[in-house]
Amino acid sequence: MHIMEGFLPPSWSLFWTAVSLPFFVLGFRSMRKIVADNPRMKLLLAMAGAFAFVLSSLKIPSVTGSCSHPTGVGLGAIMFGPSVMSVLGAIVLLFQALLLAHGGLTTLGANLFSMGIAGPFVSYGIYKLADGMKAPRSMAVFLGAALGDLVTYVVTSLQLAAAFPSATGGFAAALFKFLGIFAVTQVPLAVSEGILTVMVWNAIRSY
Amino acid sequence: MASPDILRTEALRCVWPDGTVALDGVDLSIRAGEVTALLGGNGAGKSSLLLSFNGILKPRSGRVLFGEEPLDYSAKGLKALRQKVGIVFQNPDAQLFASSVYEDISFGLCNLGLPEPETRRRIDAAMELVGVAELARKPVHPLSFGQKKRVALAGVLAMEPSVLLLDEPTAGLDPQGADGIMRFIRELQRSSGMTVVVATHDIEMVPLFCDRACVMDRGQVLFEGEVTSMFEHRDLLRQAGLRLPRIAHLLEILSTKDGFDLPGTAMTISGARKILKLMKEEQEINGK
Amino acid sequence: MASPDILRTEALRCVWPDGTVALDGVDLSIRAGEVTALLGGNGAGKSSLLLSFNGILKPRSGRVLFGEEPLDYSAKGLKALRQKVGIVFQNPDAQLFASSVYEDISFGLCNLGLPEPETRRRIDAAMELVGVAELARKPVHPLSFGQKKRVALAGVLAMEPSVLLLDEPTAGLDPQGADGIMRFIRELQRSSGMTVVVATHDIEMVPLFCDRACVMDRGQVLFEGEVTSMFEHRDLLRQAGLRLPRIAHLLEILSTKDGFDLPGTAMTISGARKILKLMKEEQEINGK
Amino acid sequence: MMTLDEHAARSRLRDVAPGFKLLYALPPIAMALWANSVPFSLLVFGLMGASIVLKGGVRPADYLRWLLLPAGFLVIGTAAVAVDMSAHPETFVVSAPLGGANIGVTATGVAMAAHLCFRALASVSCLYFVAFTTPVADLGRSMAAVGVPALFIEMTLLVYRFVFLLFGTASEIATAQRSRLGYAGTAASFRSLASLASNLFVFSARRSEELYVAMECRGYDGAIRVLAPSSGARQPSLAGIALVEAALLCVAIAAHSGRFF
Repeated sequence: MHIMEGFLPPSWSLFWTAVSLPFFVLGFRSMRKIVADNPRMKLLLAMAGAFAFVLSSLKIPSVTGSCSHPTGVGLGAIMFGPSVMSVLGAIVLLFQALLLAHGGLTTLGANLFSMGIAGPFVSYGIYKLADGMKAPRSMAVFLGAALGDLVTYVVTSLQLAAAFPSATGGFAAALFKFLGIFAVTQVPLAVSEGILTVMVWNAIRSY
Repeated sequence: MASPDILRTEALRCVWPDGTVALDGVDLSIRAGEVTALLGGNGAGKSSLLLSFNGILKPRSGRVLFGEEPLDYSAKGLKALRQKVGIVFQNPDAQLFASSVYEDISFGLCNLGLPEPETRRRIDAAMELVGVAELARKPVHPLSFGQKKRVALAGVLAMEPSVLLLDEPTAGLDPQGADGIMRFIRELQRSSGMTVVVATHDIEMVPLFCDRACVMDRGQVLFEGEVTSMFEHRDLLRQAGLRLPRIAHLLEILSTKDGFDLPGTAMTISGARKILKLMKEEQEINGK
Repeated sequence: MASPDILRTEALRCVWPDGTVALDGVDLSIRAGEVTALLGGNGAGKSSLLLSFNGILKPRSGRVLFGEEPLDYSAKGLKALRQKVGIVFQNPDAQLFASSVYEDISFGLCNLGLPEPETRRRIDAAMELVGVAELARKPVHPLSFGQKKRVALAGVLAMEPSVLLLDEPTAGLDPQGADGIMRFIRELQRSSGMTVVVATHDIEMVPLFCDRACVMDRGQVLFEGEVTSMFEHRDLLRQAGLRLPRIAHLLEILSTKDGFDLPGTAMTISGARKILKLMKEEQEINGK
Repeated sequence: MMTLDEHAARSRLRDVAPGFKLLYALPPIAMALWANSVPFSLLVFGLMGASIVLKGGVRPADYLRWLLLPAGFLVIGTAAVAVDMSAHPETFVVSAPLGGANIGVTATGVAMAAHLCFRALASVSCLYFVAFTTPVADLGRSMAAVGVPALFIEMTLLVYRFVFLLFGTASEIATAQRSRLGYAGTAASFRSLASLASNLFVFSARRSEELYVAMECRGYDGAIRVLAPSSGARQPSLAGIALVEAALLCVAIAAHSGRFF
């Protein structure tokens, strides 16, 4: 879920930009090192970014029947590593804002944190953790992708709750509210994305 | 014998999402059991017409009829339609998506929800037919271009459609490969009575393998009729970015510019032989 | 006048990373200032040969010579080579990468490190030459296939190479588009003396636009010589998955099977006209 | 519906140097966020809408259709801000009991939501001004002018080209799948989507290799050097833009300090 342009107050807009910046810088450094070692990686990474963009514009059927877009964070993080994803995520979010009117410039930092940083890092962490615990590879991919998807929505709810605390119950009540709207409805879609990611992962590995 | 029309369009107008007019008032009939060539330059609307026959491109106005019924664009109607009207696209890389040849050919059948033995029987039959049986267990992407085209064709034939739509079936193939696939299609139409529509700008193969032709330009139909009569409208061909088959062109120049007294015209090598032999015989008779 | 050889291969053998033998002992000379056709079916090794002329595909054994020098595969040597030997790929989508037409055409020149005014002059000239000047500021993706092909060509011509390698330049174009691009290339070679190598399986255009031909099959050269003499080796053409141009085929059958007494052979319409006129005149003389 | 990319390519303002367009449209976003005032938001919204339609030449119907796109988020988001829960129904202007608690809206909640809604619309209209008038390639060039690292710009512009390349291929694959009943039913849809995504991935890996080879043939050595088309760009009056911005700023300060609303 992209927070739309103008939705966050300036202080929170700056705050999330500041929080995302170090991850972006680290990711950018690692990307610079990757392309310096091998010039063809520049094209491959750009292709990966475009792939993430196109993937996130597909409509996936949910297990409950409705449709939504996958986040693609799980697949991206598992295949390219979470730190590169923060740079590719920034580019993808920029284009989503400019070409599709999803998200915005002043909310780029906040959206990058939920979709380009928190989602991929959680996905990757869970995938590695499950893999390390000798869980079947498909299970690790499923958990990584599904929870990565869910985390992006939890973080978005958190960001909105922090910016717009409830007049009656403060941050906690607001969080409860936003989680109810944006994250709980997302559970079946997260399951769908998990299943789909496992299917894609298996297909790609068979090549 | 005039075959009944199996597909028909009436004042069909289709517009792409970006506003480009793809088809601009197309009235066209496809006869059952014949091979019809859709001719035209790049961007004439040939592919759009194939897509609208298959229900993929929906009309802005006008309509498409299959048999005597207008297309039913509900999910159920489209499922029934696409089972009967199969389409093979130009680029095999975009239509082979499973990891092995066998799996790819099974794709449409699995979506039909047929029982497994029937599915397997049809897959085997289709692979046998197009000659890719020995590739069954191979992955798709290292295949040669010609093999991929055949696998794509098998995937559609396995669904046993009554109408086969082919978008530039010879594009990218070398002369022998192109000839092979067109011979195969002609054979298929003759033996199974399948209706075939071929979108192409390869004018040379039209007199060899097609019964009827439709010349398109900028979303409109310039000509529709027998292949033999099409070449009397050479101005329309040029307007559509095409040209005469070389043999027809030679015969035309011989009779109009070089003073040859040809007893007819022809588009194929065998046709030209007949005409030139006739001419020779007449000359010999006159000479004697 | 025999032109000097500008590119030569000696027992060239190249193997793809997956182990497929791409070129298997190729000895071939490309003459300066001529248009040479590399003919062969799909997978014959034409594209591999082009890539080895450009230094992309490195020989497993044997060697490639440019002028009289063996290729220098150091970074510096390749840079110098690629400035002089340009290649246009079959699929423009696999070649164009920049966000606008102008920027894409500038890429090769910027890598040469020319001063900006010279770069701009060359870009403008190349765009003018291939007729894409009005597209300069457009992004690449909405262009038509034919326009993309032209832009890809401009990007290579801007580098002012002395040798132009073209992989299937007419593939995917309709007859008028194909004719247009081949006329353009012929014109370019005539006016600037550029050496051109065209890999193709479009046999019809060879007698019209090429001086020499090389027939390849399975990584080997079956024939190398003048286009006119190539057609005496029709068995080699068939072996390579090709066929005679239709006009040549007609004349062949007329003289071998139909008892026509033809004073020569021809591959083009204009050639056939001459021969048939000659035949007619002789008959009239004999008849009188 | 025409894409924003196509709108930008056809815009009457596309020849205006991109820096000026950014200078015109970006500061008002910051002002609108800071001022947090409904009249100021309406002013910006009106100004940008007028600029897009009257100066940019976008048909009002097209612009409205694009404005509806973020409406879903806007409605749900602002409603979520306005609505609250509490055990004490007296804090609400309007409320209804729900389980043990009450759900309703407070006066502050409504005010906050209204401010938010207009602020967001104003900012979106500014973003749209940029998107409707400025091709991505031009934006890349202006990023270079403000010191964004070259690698980031290169990546951005490559992604831009590749996005359309992959979109084309994805839609070809999806069409071929649909023609073989690939989306008839949920199980089939999952299978089709998975094979679409994996094929697209394999395609993109292969295409990036082909592009690398083609670029190597033109002397690629790791740095992507290109030359932008010589700027036939119109340079509008900087003073004019400064004047508009200054006027907006004055109104924003006035609005923020409570002179309005």
